[in-house]
Amino acid sequence: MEFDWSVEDAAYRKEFVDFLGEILPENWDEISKHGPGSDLQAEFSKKFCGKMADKGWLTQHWPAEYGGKDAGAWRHAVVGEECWAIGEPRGSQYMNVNWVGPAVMQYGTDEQKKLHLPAIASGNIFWCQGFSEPEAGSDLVSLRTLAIPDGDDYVINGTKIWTSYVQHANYCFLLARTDPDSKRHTGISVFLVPMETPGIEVREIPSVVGARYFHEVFFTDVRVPKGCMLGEVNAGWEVVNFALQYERVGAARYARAALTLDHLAKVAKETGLMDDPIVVDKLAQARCICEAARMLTYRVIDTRAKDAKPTTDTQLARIAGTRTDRAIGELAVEILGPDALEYGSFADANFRLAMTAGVAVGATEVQLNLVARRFLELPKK
Amino acid sequence: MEFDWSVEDAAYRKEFVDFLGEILPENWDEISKHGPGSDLQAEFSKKFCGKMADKGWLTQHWPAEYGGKDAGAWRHAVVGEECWAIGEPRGSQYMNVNWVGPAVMQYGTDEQKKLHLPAIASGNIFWCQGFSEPEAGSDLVSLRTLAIPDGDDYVINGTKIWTSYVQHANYCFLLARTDPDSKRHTGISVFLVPMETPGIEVREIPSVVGARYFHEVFFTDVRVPKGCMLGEVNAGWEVVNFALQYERVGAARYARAALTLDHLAKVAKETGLMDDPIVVDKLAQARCICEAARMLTYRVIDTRAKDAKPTTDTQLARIAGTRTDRAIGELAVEILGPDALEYGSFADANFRLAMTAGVAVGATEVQLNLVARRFLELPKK
Amino acid sequence: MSLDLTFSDEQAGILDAIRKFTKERCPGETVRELAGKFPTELWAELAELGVLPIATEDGGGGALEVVAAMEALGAAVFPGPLAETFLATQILEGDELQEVGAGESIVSLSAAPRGDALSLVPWPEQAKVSLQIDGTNIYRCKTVGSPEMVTSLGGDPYGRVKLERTGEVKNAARGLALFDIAVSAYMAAAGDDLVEVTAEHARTRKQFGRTLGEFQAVAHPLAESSIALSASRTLARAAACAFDEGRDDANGLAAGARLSARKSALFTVYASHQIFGAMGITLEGPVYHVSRRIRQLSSAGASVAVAHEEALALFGINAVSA
Amino acid sequence: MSLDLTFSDEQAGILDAIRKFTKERCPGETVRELAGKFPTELWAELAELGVLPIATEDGGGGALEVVAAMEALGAAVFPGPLAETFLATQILEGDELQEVGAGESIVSLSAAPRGDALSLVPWPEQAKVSLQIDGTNIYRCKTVGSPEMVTSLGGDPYGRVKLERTGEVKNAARGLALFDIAVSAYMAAAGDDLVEVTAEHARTRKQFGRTLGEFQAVAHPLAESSIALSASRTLARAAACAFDEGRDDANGLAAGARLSARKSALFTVYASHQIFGAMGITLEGPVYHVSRRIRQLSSAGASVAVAHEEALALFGINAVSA
Repeated sequence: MEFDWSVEDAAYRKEFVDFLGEILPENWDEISKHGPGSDLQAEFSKKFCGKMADKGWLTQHWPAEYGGKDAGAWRHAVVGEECWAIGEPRGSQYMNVNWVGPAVMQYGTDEQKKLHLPAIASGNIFWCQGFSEPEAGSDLVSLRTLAIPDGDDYVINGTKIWTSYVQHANYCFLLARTDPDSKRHTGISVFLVPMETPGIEVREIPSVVGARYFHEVFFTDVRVPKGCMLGEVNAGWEVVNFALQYERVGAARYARAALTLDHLAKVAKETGLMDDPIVVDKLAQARCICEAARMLTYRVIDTRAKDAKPTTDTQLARIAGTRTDRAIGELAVEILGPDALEYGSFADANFRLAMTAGVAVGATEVQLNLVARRFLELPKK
Repeated sequence: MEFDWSVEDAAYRKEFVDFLGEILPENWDEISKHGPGSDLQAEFSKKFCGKMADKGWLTQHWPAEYGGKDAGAWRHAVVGEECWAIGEPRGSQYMNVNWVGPAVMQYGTDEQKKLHLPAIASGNIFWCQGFSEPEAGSDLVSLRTLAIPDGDDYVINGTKIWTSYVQHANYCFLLARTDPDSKRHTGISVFLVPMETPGIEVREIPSVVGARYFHEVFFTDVRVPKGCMLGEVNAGWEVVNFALQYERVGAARYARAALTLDHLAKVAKETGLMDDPIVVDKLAQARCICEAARMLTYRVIDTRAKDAKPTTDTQLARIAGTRTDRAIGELAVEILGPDALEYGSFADANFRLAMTAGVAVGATEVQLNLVARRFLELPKK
Repeated sequence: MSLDLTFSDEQAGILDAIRKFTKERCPGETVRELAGKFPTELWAELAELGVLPIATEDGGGGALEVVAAMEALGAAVFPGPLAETFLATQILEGDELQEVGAGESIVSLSAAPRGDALSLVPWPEQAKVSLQIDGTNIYRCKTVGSPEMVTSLGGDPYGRVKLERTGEVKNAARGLALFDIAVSAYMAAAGDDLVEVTAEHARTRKQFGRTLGEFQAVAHPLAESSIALSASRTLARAAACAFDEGRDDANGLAAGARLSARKSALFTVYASHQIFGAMGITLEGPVYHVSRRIRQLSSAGASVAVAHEEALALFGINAVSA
Repeated sequence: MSLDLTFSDEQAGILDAIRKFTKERCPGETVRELAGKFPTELWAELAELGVLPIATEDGGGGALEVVAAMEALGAAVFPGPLAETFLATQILEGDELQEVGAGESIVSLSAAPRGDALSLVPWPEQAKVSLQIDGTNIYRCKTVGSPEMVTSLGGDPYGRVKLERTGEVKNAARGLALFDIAVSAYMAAAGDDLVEVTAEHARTRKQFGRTLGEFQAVAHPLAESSIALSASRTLARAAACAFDEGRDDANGLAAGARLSARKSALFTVYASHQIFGAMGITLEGPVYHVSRRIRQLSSAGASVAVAHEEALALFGINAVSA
């Protein structure tokens, strides 16, 4: 057992942090405040990812055969931690490199690989995901969007909701039912849909999470070639589960939380609040919650680094991340006092993050069910 | 709206507290530590209830026609608060006056009333309740104990578990299935069974709550006259629900919690801990939780004082009481420090109370289900 | 008869009248639309109803009437400096009091900033009376320079500005107690509104082939919320009784009520958002305008540390039961 | 390769060997029977296995080996002053160290009493080495007079007695860190045992016509427990790595691990008891001997306030990731 970064990874972290220092504009905090869906941040993240690609860093964790450097799961974690901590300058492209790419490697045809992998690796392209539907919520498998074969094409009709990053997306990783008579997780397929295809309309749903974060996406007789399907027909559930394994720990929430705690500790020291044992107490407790989440995430990375079969650790890490966001959101409000009343302030942003933490990527309840069933082997209703 | 005790009730409280001061022996804390199931406390509580009966206090909240004084729900609450706060010197007789008597008044025959009500009012008699069964837990309605009619008698066979106060009980308020083919809450009847009836055997289950607190009670061909049935045949579920309305707020847990908090605050002051803002914080928070539980209980009493229909307030009060015990158990351990490591110490006793708080009288989960269904009108599975 | 936890007919009448008023004039859409603005018309109408000065001699009521009003106003998430105004009616006199009671003078209450920082002040453009809380003291202030406007998370316009103290206020304790009582009643009622809206969603929404409310993970947090809120509401009423009777434990009870309401309402916010998921965090959705208000009020008034100290005075509450 | 969170073969070997040993020699009945007594035979056998001095030069291991051992011992709720002994091996020398490592000298570790009160001391009749924690200091003590015996809530014999300090211990920080690491690993493992026993109950017990584990109110707290315990276990391992490498953040991580394990294990105790109901609080039942031990250990070691201060040193942990 080892609990320290290798010399190489530590050196790389330094290099990467220096790179961030150079490339991030002075007003980065101001930009990132608007969220990764905003025009401002999208514009910057394209430039940023381009630079990362130039250095061969954007997809360094990918296998060499797909243009990566086989840099391994820990190296990828370094990038994830540093990026997420400061508000994800890669924008939505973290999805591309975390799970869209790997899913294409695993299930894609040669043609799909040739089309998508270099594009992702170039840092020049945006993806969005078309999973949730108005009538489905966390219950992905009750989706109703239909893709019906017609000649060499599929014709897609349906509505997706809560979709992020749509505005700038080139492609949508879309789930649709290819067997209209199927139920639950059978009869679903994955499509890699170019967003410029006619028939796709987008409506923004204004939300508290930032500009252009949520959208409804309407698919009306959207016609895509059969070659847009990823994986076998009706085998989409397997593909999406593969992808979600990577998505669920994709966000190094603990890293952002740790940075927030550092900031709070700094404020507490400056304002004399560190003399208050209650504040010391709460900072320490929050830190423990944060480090606990880090440990669980590291376990997932450890498993991945060893190419072992994924375990329920993925769910554990995800839930712990949620708890961390909540604890720190509350703490920020307490330590920052009246300043927390400002919309978009540091404390407020953390509070809103906390409010939404349990919601993204499968509600916490669903994750708890999975832990109960798979890990504790409790019966299903 | 009024939030103060009437002059009469306040005066009565003083009189009652003075009475407690006189009658409780020096070593009362030592006695009460062993719990109401112990020989020591049972012996004392018989004497104590006798004295209360002499003053006409034991059943003063009963209607005059049954030997009470129509003293009302608030007067009864005064007695309940003061008794529970110091460890219930009435012992198991609090059950008699809280709900066994009222159930007999509501559902009893003239003969049953004549037999049981004066006996209870005399303070000379103990009851135990035969509800839970080894295979049933909180799920009362899956009980299996059978009572089969045979001539003028019923013959009872089955096992009850977790029964308290059995050792000294004269009667058992017993639930048994009178229709062997019935399911769930139908086909159940209530029997008032003299404990001296042949065929009843008792085994103590040693527990952390105190001596002789839990027992298994085995009924083997126990023959009781049909006149022992309370209420109609197969209508026992109505009777027991009536009784539980009174049982569920019977224990003024907040009163004991308030006393514990007073004690903790005293210790904190003496040891200089009050200078620690964390302690002030936690004491204040615990106090708020405790007062919240008191409010919910007062709402139940208010409803009862006005002879209004019982509401889900009963469940709310019960759950809040549980939360109070837990918060205070934790706090006691923290404030009393190393002393909390002694078994049976003040802090330890509170911790054990906390551990068991959610268990008694229908697990918290069941109560939450009831609130969700009856009050929030959420659907049942 | 000892305690009586039901409103008098008159108090119930206030509750009903304001409920009728808010139902007609202040539905959810209105609250959402008013974000960022002072609710000029609604405020005038509320003043017309005689609600604002209700806890003064002329108003003919006391804290219980304030609670009755705030239970109705909180359920509607009614905007504006409500608790602040009730506070002001306890510490102002003469014409100033008249104007505040008539809704013509707006009250702004802010917390003392740390060190030399600017104050974050609500309604900087509307307020005629500017008050600052520091510990358990209240100071009258005047604004120096013009405020830099920011959006508050509750949606109300706030400004960062330098406040200069012009004098300390007498009766601060009584003002703060009424503030605590008023804000508790409001938060508990707004929390109840969240529970009701969320329960309705849970009763109808299907997920995983079942109605959402069937899941204990949904039903139990909602049940816990309603238990906690119910206790907080009763505590606010109890504190109001103590306030009206001028009892010693009024301040402790008021602080306890606020701590309790704050905790229950925030618990409810989390529970509701967890159940509503993404829908909850849309600006047009059914709950965000409620939860943002709760979140803002949870930071209002004297600091939580002060409230804890006050609530410790509750150790005198056994006076109630002795 | 960067971090590696799997035990080495040797560490895994220790875990397995002790698991085999405890399975045979220390089942639940034995633990229940031993309540109130010193586990003389088991202690000797454990010493025989070479576990006690494992984190010394002669023992050939370090904190990671202690963690491997404690994960097995905690899962069996193995009795005796385990973490105390590991602590002692960091601060004793020569013959004293030899004797403690050989299981011949028993260590008693107690907290400094408040004011002039007597100390509450474990194993007062067996202990040859008596240590007292005060803040982050450790003092060697001798007993004055004979102890008044009391039952501890963990079941171990305790005595109230006057302790006289005979000298301060060097290396206290390292001793306390190893104590924290050891006790965290033990508590997390004991918690896991509770989860396993409770999950087995939930998998089989029928109630309300369904299997208990089908209820989210049962399944979710258990899932939360296992998540929290899993994190605590990993934190204890991480702290052990830092300890063995002599890193600066070892003490902070150790304190963090203990705070985390304490919280997770106590959460699990409540969850388990809630699910087991009355059965959980019987002396002969399947969980009380576990929960009482967790409860006792949760109060062991330096005070929680001290641990909080130490854990704040974790603000240096970014060194790990920088």
